[in-house]
Amino acid sequence: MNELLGHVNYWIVIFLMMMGLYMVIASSNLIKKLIGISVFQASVFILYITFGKITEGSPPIITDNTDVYSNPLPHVLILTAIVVGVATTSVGLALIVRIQEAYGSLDEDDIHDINDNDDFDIKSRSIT
Amino acid sequence: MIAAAIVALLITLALTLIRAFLGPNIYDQILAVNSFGTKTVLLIVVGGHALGWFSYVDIALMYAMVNFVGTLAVMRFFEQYKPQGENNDY
Amino acid sequence: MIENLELLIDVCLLTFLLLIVFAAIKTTNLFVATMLFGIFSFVTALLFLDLDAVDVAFTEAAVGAGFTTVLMLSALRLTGAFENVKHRHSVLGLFIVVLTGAALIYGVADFPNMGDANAPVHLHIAPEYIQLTQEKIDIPNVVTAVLASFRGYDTFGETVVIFSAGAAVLLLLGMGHAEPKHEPEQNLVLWVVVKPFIALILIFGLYVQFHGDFGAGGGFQAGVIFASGFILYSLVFGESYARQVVPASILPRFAALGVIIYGLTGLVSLLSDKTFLDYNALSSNPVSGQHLGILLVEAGVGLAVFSTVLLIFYSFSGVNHNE
Amino acid sequence: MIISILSDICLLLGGILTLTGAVGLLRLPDFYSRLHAASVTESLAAPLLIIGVILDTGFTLDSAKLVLIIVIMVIVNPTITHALCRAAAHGRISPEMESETEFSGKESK
Repeated sequence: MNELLGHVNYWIVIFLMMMGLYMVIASSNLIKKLIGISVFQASVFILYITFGKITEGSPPIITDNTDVYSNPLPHVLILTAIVVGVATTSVGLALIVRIQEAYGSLDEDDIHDINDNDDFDIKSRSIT
Repeated sequence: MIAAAIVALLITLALTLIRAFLGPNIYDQILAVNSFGTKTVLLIVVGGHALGWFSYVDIALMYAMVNFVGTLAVMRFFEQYKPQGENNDY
Repeated sequence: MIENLELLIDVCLLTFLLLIVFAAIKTTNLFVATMLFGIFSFVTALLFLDLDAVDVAFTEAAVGAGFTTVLMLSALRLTGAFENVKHRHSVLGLFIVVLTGAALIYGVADFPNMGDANAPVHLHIAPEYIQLTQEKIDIPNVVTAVLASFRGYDTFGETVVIFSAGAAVLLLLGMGHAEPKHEPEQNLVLWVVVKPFIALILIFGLYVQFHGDFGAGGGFQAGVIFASGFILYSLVFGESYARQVVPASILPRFAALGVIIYGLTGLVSLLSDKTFLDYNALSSNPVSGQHLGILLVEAGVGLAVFSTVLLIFYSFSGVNHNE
Repeated sequence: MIISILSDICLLLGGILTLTGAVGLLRLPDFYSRLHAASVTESLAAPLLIIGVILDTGFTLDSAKLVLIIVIMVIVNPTITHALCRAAAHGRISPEMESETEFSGKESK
């Protein structure tokens, strides 16, 4: 029972991660893919924070009441990773907006079809 | 008693989530998402007090603000978006 | 009792996360998917709080739930919110995902139990950081100490990454400009409520910026909170008014200024024969030097994050003419 | 002693109210009645729950911030409700009249 409860976080995090991966693989819409990547990313964050937790421990802010602190190192890593994650997401979204302007579609299959067509000229498709 | 309040809030969150999934139209979903946000603020306050989370009040304050901004953003961009998507079934 | 409650909240929140992601996979309306991602971030932040990571919860709530949602929504306005109906359910994809998941679950079996104080991660370096923070830096928040002082290099790198992300978005989309016909409708109730609310958000941002040494908070969070005050202004009163308050053209300079403040703090210590970003050089007393260094560095981070976030918002919400 | 009993009563009432609100949000037939159920209960339940916590903490800096949270929620909830209702009315969502449904129990848009 103890073993089960000790690992339940990891298992659910892996389920989440795989759902994010499935979103990236299976949906052909680029924004949906980006949401999938973000879900994957968030589940990695949860995994790291789960590592840092110590039972009976308090947050790594020094007080007189306790001597047991949770591990601060994963917190630092994930704190910056979240901000960098949103920065990369915004670059991805900007790319998606440009793709939409150039191709008129966000569907991966449509974009491949248009690319296979030799007559296609990206500049002429740009939306004003 | 505080444990009962926490359990009630968790059940509330679950019920609100069901409404957010079911719809049936987008306004219902916006309402449910906003309601979910306020219930999380309450859960942070009550849970934070019961479990002794550090500086939970700051985070609850921040959640209340972010929830407001987020809901307004949803409504604003939805209104802006609508004219182009006239043929959808809202 | 307390332990059980903590575990109950933990498991409930993880289940909510699974349900939310499942619903996000099922829906074809991208607006709904984005909103669901917003509450996904909310629940994640709550989970971080439950797992003792106060600072991370703060960041996730400000950045993930607040800014990412706004960003995705404003991108959807430019691209359209409906997924193609021929949304495919890839059998091969499902197979790959199940296989990867099974491998990972097999790998996880060897992990130490959650909360085990003797797990290998907790034995090295983390106790030293906690001890050194008490001895050499003397601020209560270990996370801020590690972030700004012990691992100042990493944080400098991350600030530069954020700056370059802002530059990339600027190159791709341009600054944009406000379009009068897209202005929000006049809603008196909203105007009256939002005005004092913005002041509250800005004060709270300053509090988070300067309270980061003692409690949860710091430059990253404060920058985003500060920016979200202006984002709120732009949402309610209109883009063109927001651009009068904070002109878009000064934002790239502010972002660069933030990075430069960080870098210069490092250079000062380099010039006085210490290593880069060793704040002991900043004052005759090492401890107060550390305090000063952390304050400066956090200010640089806050400025850079604030201007980059607002810049990205302007780029997405403005109207762009590429020709 | 009395304060702790009062705090318990507040927490209990708040919990019951949030539950009722959620059940209303789930069960009521059309958008406007659901909005009503959610917003009204929320505006009362939030202060009750937070007052319950304040009574338990005593008067510290934290309780001042909690009072601020109450103020924010009491102001923000009706505002959001108002804006949402207005948006829905502009979005051609019409309330469901009794004559149309006749307690069919069916949900309509």
